[in-house]
Amino acid sequence: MVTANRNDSSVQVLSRKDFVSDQEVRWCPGCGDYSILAQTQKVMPDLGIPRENIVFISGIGCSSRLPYYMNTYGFHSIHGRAPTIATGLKASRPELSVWVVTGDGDALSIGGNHILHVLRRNVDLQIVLHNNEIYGLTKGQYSPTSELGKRTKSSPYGTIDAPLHPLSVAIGAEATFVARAIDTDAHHLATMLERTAQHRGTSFLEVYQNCNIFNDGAFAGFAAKEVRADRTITLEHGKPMIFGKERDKGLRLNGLHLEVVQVGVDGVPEGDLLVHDETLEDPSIAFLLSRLAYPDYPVPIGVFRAVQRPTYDTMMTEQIEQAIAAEGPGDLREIFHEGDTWTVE
Amino acid sequence: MVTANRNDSSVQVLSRKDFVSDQEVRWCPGCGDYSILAQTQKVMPDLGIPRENIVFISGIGCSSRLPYYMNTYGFHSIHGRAPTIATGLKASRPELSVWVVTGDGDALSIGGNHILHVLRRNVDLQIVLHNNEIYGLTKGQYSPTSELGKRTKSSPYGTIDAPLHPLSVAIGAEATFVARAIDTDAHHLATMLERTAQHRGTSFLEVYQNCNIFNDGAFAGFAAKEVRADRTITLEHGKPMIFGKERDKGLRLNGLHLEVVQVGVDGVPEGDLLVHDETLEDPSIAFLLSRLAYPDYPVPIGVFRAVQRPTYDTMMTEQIEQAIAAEGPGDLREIFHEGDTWTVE
Amino acid sequence: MTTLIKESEQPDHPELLELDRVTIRFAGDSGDGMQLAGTQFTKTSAVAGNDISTFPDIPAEIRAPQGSLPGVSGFQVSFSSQEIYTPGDAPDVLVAMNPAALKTNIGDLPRGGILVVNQDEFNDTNLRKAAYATNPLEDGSLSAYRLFKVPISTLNARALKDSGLTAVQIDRCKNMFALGIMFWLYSRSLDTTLRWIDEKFGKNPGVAEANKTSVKSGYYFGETTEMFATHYHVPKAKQQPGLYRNITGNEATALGFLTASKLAGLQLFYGSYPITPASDVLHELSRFKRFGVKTFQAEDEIAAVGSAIGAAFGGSMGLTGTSGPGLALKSEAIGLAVMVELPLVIMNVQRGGPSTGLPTKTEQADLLQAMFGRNGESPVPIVAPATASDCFNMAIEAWRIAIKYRTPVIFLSDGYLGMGSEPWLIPDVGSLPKIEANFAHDPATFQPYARDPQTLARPWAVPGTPDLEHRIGGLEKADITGNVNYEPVNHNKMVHLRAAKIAGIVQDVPDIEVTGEASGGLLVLGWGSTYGVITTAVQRARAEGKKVSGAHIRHLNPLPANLGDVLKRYDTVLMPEMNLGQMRLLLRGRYLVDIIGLNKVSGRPFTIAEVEDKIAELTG
Amino acid sequence: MTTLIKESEQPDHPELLELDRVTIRFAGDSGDGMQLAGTQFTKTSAVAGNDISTFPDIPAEIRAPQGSLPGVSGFQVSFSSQEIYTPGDAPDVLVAMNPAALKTNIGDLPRGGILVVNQDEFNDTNLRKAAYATNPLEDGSLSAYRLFKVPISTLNARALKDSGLTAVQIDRCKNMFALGIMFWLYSRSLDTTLRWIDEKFGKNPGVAEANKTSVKSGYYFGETTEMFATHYHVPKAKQQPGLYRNITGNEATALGFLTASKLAGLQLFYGSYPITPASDVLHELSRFKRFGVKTFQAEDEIAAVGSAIGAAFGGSMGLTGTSGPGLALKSEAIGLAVMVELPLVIMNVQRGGPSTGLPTKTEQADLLQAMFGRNGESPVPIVAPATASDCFNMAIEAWRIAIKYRTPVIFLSDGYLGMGSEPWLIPDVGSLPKIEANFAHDPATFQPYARDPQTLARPWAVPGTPDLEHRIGGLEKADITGNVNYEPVNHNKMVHLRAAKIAGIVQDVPDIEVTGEASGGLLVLGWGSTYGVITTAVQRARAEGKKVSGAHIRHLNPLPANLGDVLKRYDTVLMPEMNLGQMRLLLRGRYLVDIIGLNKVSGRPFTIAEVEDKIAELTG
Ligand SMILES: Cc1ncc(C[n+]2csc(CCOP(=O)(O)OP(=O)(O)O)c2C)c(N)n1
Ligand SMILES: Cc1ncc(C[n+]2csc(CCOP(=O)(O)OP(=O)(O)O)c2C)c(N)n1
Ligand code: SF4
Ligand code: SF4
Ligand SMILES: [Mg+2]
Ligand SMILES: [Mg+2]
Repeated sequence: MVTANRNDSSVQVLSRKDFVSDQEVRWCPGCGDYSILAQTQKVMPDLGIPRENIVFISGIGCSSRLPYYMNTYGFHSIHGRAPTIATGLKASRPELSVWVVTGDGDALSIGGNHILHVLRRNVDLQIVLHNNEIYGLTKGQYSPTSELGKRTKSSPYGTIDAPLHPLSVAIGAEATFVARAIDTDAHHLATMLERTAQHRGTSFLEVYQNCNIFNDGAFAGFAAKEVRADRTITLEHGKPMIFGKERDKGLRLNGLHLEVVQVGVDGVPEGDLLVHDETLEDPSIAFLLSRLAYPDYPVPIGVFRAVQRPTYDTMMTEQIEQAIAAEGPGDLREIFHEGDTWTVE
Repeated sequence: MVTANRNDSSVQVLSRKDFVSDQEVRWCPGCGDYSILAQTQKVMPDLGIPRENIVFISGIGCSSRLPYYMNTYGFHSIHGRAPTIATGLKASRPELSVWVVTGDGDALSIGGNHILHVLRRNVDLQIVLHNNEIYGLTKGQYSPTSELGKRTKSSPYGTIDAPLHPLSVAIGAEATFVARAIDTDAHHLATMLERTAQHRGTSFLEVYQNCNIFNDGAFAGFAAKEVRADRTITLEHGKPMIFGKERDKGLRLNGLHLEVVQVGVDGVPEGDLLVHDETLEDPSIAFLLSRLAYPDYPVPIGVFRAVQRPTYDTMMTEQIEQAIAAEGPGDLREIFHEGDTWTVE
Repeated sequence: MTTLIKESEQPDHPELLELDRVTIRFAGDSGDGMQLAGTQFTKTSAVAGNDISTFPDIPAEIRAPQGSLPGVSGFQVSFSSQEIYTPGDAPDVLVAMNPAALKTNIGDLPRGGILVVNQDEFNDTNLRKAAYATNPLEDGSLSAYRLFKVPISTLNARALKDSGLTAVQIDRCKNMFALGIMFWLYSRSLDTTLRWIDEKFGKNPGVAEANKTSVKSGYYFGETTEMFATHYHVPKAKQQPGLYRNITGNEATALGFLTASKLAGLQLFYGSYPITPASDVLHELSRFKRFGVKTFQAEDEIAAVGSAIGAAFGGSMGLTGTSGPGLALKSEAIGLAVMVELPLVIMNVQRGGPSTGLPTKTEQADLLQAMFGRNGESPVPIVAPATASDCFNMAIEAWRIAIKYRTPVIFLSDGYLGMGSEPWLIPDVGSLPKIEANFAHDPATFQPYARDPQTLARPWAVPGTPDLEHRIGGLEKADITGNVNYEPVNHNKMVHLRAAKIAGIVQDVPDIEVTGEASGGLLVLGWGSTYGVITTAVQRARAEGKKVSGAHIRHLNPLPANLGDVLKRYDTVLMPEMNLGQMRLLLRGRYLVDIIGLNKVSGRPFTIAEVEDKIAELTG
Repeated sequence: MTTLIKESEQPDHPELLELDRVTIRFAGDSGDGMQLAGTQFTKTSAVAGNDISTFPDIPAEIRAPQGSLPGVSGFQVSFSSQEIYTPGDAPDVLVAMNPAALKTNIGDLPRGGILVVNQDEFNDTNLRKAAYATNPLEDGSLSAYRLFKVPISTLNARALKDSGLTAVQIDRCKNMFALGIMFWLYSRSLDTTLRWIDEKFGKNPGVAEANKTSVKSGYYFGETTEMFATHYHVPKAKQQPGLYRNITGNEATALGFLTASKLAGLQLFYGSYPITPASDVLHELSRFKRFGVKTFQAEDEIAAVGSAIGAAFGGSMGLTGTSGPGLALKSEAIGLAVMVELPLVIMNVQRGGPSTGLPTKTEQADLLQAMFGRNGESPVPIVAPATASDCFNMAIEAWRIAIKYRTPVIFLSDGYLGMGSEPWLIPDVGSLPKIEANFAHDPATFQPYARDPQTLARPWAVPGTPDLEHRIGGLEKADITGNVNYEPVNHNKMVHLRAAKIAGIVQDVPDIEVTGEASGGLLVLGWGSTYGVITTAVQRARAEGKKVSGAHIRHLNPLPANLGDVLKRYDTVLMPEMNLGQMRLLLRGRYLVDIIGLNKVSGRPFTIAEVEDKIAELTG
C-alpha cells in the first residue's frame, strides 16, 4: 500500500493556487459552478490535508466536470455512480479525503439509489450536490428537483412530476450530516464546505446553483442579494431561529408546526423561538426544517443535522483488526487445508 | 385499446376462490408470505374491480412469487424493477388496478431508486413490501433492513451497515400514503390492504413478514401475539395514541419529542395524548412516527399518512385531453408539413 | 463542371458562374449562431430546388469559454444540381467568425478554397485564446486560400445603429450579416429567411427588423463591394417530384414512430432518459400530445425500458430510446422482454465510445452490443436506417416486426444520421400499409405461450381482457402454457424456439439488392449511415470504369436470405464500418467469406475520398 | 471391469465384488439432508483414495412444499479407481427418500441399476404429491431395477428410540441411516463421517450421538440383513501424489483470488451483490477478514462494480462477481474500466438464461455478452476455468493479466463448475510466482496515459502518491497526457491502442495443446466446464481406435497464438458448447474454419454419451 504522508512543512505551504489544475475551465460564463469551484479551491489549504490525499469523484453533468479543475486526484466517472466508486475507494483507503461532486440529476435521478445507501452506511465522504433544478449538460430537460409544471425541452406542456426535496431524501436515508448553501453567498458557502469536510461520516451538502443558460434565476426569488436576508434563514447551532434584514422575524414551534413570527418590541420575545440544535439524534426536526420553502417560509441554509455515528470505513477496518487480534493473521496454508484432507502416496 | 369493463353482475359474484390461481404455492412451510397472500386474495372481491382489470407486478425474491398465485394478470419481472413496469402500465392504462409486490431487498436495495421516483410521482399504484429483513430467495444474506451487527452468510462477523427505515424513506420521497402491518395480525393486515387499494396515488404498505428459515422471529419481540398489544400501537385517524393490553399507555408530544406515558386514573388524562391525523399535509409527524422502534417505543402499525395529490397517470391523461381540446386532435399531414416545404415538379 | 454564364463588361461588375455543387461551412463561437445561419442557408437552397445534405459539428461542452477552441461550433451544408448523399468531404467555402473557428476548420479547406473571415474578431485576446502567435490574416499563412477579410461586426453594427437595440443584441445579428453575404455569393433569394425571421421574432418586431436588416445588409454588401470578383449559381437538381421538407434523422425517427402508432391504431408510449444524441427524439415526441402520444422522462435508462415493457404488457406500443451507455444499462431488461416475448422497440442513436466516450460524435460500434449485450441466448432483431429520411421508414419497419413477432427490436441509428439533415419527400400516409395488433380475445383457445405456426409469435393478451388472466415473467417458461419450468428438455426447446422465431423473420426481410455488377469484381458492402459515402464512392469508381458494385444492409438481424450467396459471387468484398469490423465479424462467421474491412473510429463519418482510395487500392 | 474377490461359503453371507467406478445419486426432499449425505460419502471415498467427482442438483425454490416434485434435492457422486473428469452420466445406484425423488430421478437410472427407497414415505399423501396414481413399489413398474425397499424412517426411529430426542429430531437423522447403508454397500469406513459429526454437533452431544447411531445402524443393517446379496469395493485410484482435499469451483475461485492478493501483496476488495450461483464466493471471501480481505455487499450490481473500480483506483485489487443478469447490469461500468485502464477482475458464474432464466442451472451462454456487452469498442480479456480445481489457477491468471496490463478481465465460470466438486491437489504457495504491481512514483516521468512499450499498459498512479495528482474519466482521453480529447485522429488512435493492448496479451497466453493426433482426423475443441466430458469422450473414442483429438481453450480473449493453425490442421473440428455456438461463431469469423457445433442448452452439462455419439457420427 502506498504511504500517504508527507512532512508537515510541505502541507503548511499549500495555498489556493496549489489546488488549481492546468485544465481550462469549461462552464458557461456566469454559471454558478464557478463560485462553487472557487470556494472549494479556497478552503482546501485550510483542511491541512496533503494534496495527494485528496480525491474528487464525480458522475456526469456540468457540475461533474469540477474534478478536472482541482489539482488533486480526480475521477470523472459515469452518470450517477460516483458514490459507488467513492465508497470503494474510501473503504479500501480510509486515510484519503474523498469528495463526491454531483448534480441534481446525477445524484437524485439516475444516482438516487446509491445516495440512499452511501448515506445509511455513513461512509466518510463529502458529497456536494450542485442543485440547479435542471439537466444542464444535456441542454435543458427537467430534473427531479424541477418545480411542478416547469416547461422544458422534454416537457413542452409542463412537468407532472412532483419534485424531490434533496435534504428530505437525505434525512429519510439516515444521513448524519445535512447542510445547504447558495452559490452566490460565497462566504457562507465556504463555511459549509469546511463543515462538510470536518464531519466524520457522509456529509451531504446541497448548493443552490444557478444555471444561467437553461434555468436562469431559479433561486433568485429568495437567494438574490437584495431579498436574501428576508427570505432565507441561516441555521446556527444553539441560536434561536431569527432572520430578516432587521433580524426581526423568527420561527416558533406551535405543536408540530412551525410559524413565522415577529420578534422583539411589538412581537414575541426571542425566548419563544425555536433554538436550533443540529446534534439531535432524532432527525424529525431536521426533517421538518427540510420542508420549509419560500414563499410560505424563509428557506433555511446552514447545517440542518450533524450527528456522530461510526463510519462504514472505520468499522470495516476494525472488523479486520479484531479478526486478526482474535484469530491471528491469515495463513494461506491453513485455509488451503480446511476440512478433510488426504494424502496420496 | 382493449375495453376493460364487464357487466357488474359478474363483478358481484367474485369470491376469494376466484383469485386463487392454479399454480402450486412454493414457499417454505410456515413462511409469513402465506398470510399476506391469503389476505390479499380475501380482500380482492370487496374491491369491486373486475378481475381482468387487476394486475400484480413483482420483482425477484420469495415475496415476488406472489403474482403466480393470484388468478389475475401478473408479471414476475426482474429484480428491483417492478415499479418501473407498473409505472409504464398504469400510465398507459389508468383504468387498471396495478399492484406491486416486493421485498426489502427488491424494493430498497436494488430497487431503491425506482421506489423514490414512483412515490414522488404519485403514480396510482399499490406497493406491498414484504419486509423480512433478509434475502430469502438467495438463502440468507443480510438486507438493507437487517439490524446492525447481524450475522448472516455474507456477514459472518456481523453487518456494519445501518439499516434503512422503509417508511422514513417513503416519507422522505414525498409519499402520499404510508402504512404498516404485520403478517400474523391477519385482520389488521386485511384492513390495511383495503386502505392501500382505496388510496388514489402511490400507496406504500410495509408488512413485517417472518422468514422462518433465514430470519425466524425477527419481529417476535413486539409482534408475537402475547406481547403485541403492549409493544405495538395501532394508529387510528382522529383517535388519541393509546396502546397496551389494558389500553393504559399512550404517546404524548413533548416539544418535538414523543414520550410514552401512563394514561387514566394514576396517569395523564387522554386529552394530553397526541391525536393521530393521517391527513396532515406536512409529513413531519408521520416521519416522527416512522422513527419509533421497540423497545424504546411501541411499534406503530396502521396508516401513518394518507393525503391527496393529483396522480401521475391522471395528469398525463389530462395533458393529452387539454392539448386536444386546445389544438384539436393530431393530424399526421400537418406534422409532416411542419416548417418550410417546397415542391419539385 | 463550371460554365461562364455572363462575361462582365465592366470589370467592377462581378461575373456569375454556374456550378454543380457547393459545400459551405459556417464556423464560429457557440454563441455566434452558426447552426442557425447554416439551417437557413439549407432551407433556402432546398426551396431553390437543389439537392442538399448537411451536418452540424457541435461542441461537446455546453458553452466552452467564448472564443476558445473547444467552443467552436460548425455547420456544413452541401447543395447541388445532382443527387447527393453526403454533406461533402471538404468545404469549398469556409466562413470563420473568429480565430478559434479558423484554427479548428482551416485544415479541412482545400487550397484555393474561399475563406471569409470576420476581421473584427481577430484581436489579441481572441488570437491568444486560439493559440495564434501571430495574426494569420497578416502573416501570410493563409496565402493558399482566396481570403476575404470582412469587418462583419462593424458593418453589421453600422447597419443597425438606428435599430434601437442594445450593443449585445446588435452583435447577435452578425450571423445574419454573414448569411446575407453567402446568399449573395450563391445568388439565393432572401425570402425564405425573411419569412422565417418574421415567424420566429414576430412577438418582438424590433429584433425581427434588425435581423432582416442584417441579412439584407450582408447581401447588399456582397453585391455592392468589389470584393468578390465572381458569384455563383447552382441550378435545380433533378429530383423525384413531390412535396419536400428538410428533416434530421432524429425528427424522421420520431415521425416514423408516431406514424407507426397511427398505422397500428395503438397508443405510443415513449419511456426515455435524456442522453446525447438521442434526446431530440424525446423532445419531438413530447410535442405530440395531440396524437395521444405519452412520453415519460424516467429516472434512468432502466426505468425507461421498464416502463416501456409495462406499457407493452398493457397493449400499447412501448418504446424506449437512448445512446450507447444507456443501451448498456437496458441490457438486463431487454433480456426480460426477450423472455416474455412482448413487442418493444429500443432506439439506439450511437455515439463515440467506449464509456462516456465522445457524446456528440458519431460511431457504429454498438452493433455487437445490440446483438449480444444480454445474458443467455437472447436474440433480438435489429434494423438500421441508411439515411436521415430512411429513419422514418425503418422506424415503422421496427414496429412492424416487433408487433407481428411479439419481440423487442433494436433500431440502430447514429449521431451522424440523427443530427444530419436532408430533403425528405413527404410520404402519403394513406399509402402506408396498416399494422395489425391482433390481440388475443378467446378464452377457449388461449394459451400464453402457444405459437402462431407462421411467425412462432405468442398471443398478445392484455390486461382488461376477460378470462385471459395469466402470469408472465423472466424465469424459463414451459412451452404452450407459459408456466415456470426448469426441465432440461423444455429449456432446450424454448431456447431453440426463441432463436427460430427471430431467424424466421427473414421471411419478411427483402433480399439485398446490388447496384452494379451481378457478380465478379469488388462489392462494397455497408450498413447504417455509411450509405451516402459508399454510394457516392461506388458511383465515382464506376464512372471511372472500375468493376465495383455496392450493396447496403438495413436489416442487420436477421440478415437478408440471399446475402450469403451474393457475397460469394464477388472476387472481393469490402466493408467500410465506423468500428473495428463488427458486422464484418458476423458475416465472416456466418458465411465464411473473407471480407476485407475499411475501419475508421474517429467520431467522424468516412469521407468519400477515403472510400474511393480503398476501392482504388483494391481494384487498381 | 468387475472381479469376484471372495466366493461366499454360506449363501447367507454376502459376496464382495470389486468395481472400477461407481456413481451414486442421493435424492430426497430438500429437508431430507441429501446434500449432506452426498458430501459425506464424497469425503469418505476421497480419503479412501478414489478419484471423485460430484454434482449437486438443488431445487430453484427455497423450500418447495414438502414431498413435492419441485422440492426434490439431489446429490450425485462418482468415485473410481481410475482418473475421472465428470460425476458420471447416469447413476449406478439411486437412493430415493420419497416418491417425488423417485419420480424425478428414476428416468436417469439405467435398467438393472440398484434402487434403494425409503419405503415408509410411500404413503398416499406423498404418492399424490408426486402424482403417482398407484404405488410404484407395488405396481411392478420398477421391475427393471434391482429394487431394495427399506423402511428407513422406521428402522432409524427404532435405533434412536432411547436417544431422548424429539420425533422430529430423530427423523432428521434418517439421511445418516441411508448413508450408513451406502457405506456398507461400498465397504467404506465410517471414521471420516463419525469424526465430522463430532466436530459439527460437538456442542450438542445428544444430537451427535444420535447421528452416529443412525449411520452405524444403517451400516449394520446392510451387513446383517440378507437384503443385499453382494457388496462392493472400489480400490484406490492412481493419482498424482500429494495432499488432497475436496473442493467446489466456487471455493477454489475464492481461494485463487485470495492467493493472488498475497502474491501481489495488495489488499483484495470484493464488491458484490448476492446472486445464485455466485453468492458462495461472497460468503467465502467474507470469512477471510484475517487476510485483510474487504468484502462489500453492495446495494446492486452497479454499485458492486463501481466500488471495485474505486478500490482499483486506490491501488487495491478491485474484484466484483455475479452471474449473467448481474453482468448485464455491470456493462456500462466495465466500459468505464476499459476507458480508465485500471486493473479489475469481474467474475461471472454463468447460469441458465436469458433473463432470470434458470438460476440454479448451468450454461455457457454469457460468452458473447462478456466479449461485446458494452457500448463502443471496448475489448476485455476473458479467461475460463476448465474444472472445479482449475478455478484456482485461472482466478490467479485473471489477476496476473489485469495487473500487468491495467485492464478489466472477465473470469468466466459456470454453475456446474461453481457448485460441482472434485479433489484438489493442495498447491505449495511458495512455488507460485509473485505478481508485480509496479505503482508509479516518479513525478519527473509520469504521464497518466504514457504506455509501457512492452505491454502498452499505462501507469498505475494511486492517490496518496505525492505529485502524481491527475484526473481520469470516461470521456475519450488524449494519448500520453490523458486529458479529455475529442479530436478524430486521437480517438481513432486510442481505439486502436486499446485494441492492440488486449490483443498483445497473447504474448502471455500459452499455445493451445492438443491431446491425440498432431493433425488429421477429428479435433474436439472445448472451453470452460465441458472439459471433463470432452476429455472422457475423446479418451473413449481413441480407446476404440478412432482418429480423434482433443483441445481446450482457457484463454478466450485473446486466443492462443497457434489456435488458427491448429484448427486448420484437422479434417473436422467439433465444438460442443452449452449455448447455440457462441465461441464457434468467434472462431469461424476469425479463422474462417468451418467448425461444427454440438449445442445443448438444457441447463444441464453434456453427458459423455452425447459427445461420444456425436464423435461416432462424425468419424463413423
Ligand atoms: C447512462 C447515461 N445516461 C444519460 C446520460 C446523459 N446525461 C449526462 S449528464 C445528465 C444529467 C445532467 O444533469 P445534472 O446531473 O443535474 O447535472 P448538471 O449538468 O445540471 O450540472 C444526463 C441525462 C449519460 N451521460 N449517461
Ligand atoms: C439482477 C439480479 N441481481 C441479483 C439477483 C439475486 N436475487 C434474487 S432475489 C434477491 C433478494 C431477495 O431478497 P428480498 O427482496 O428481500 O426478497 P425475499 O426473498 O426476502 O422475499 C437477490 C439478491 C437477481 N435475481 N437479479
Ligand atoms: S449549462 Fe448551465 S449548468 Fe451547465 S455550464 Fe452552462 S450554465 Fe452552468
Ligand atoms: S426462505 Fe424465508 S421468505 Fe423465502 S419462502 Fe422460505 S420462509 Fe419464506
Ligand atoms: Mg442539474
Ligand atoms: Mg426479504
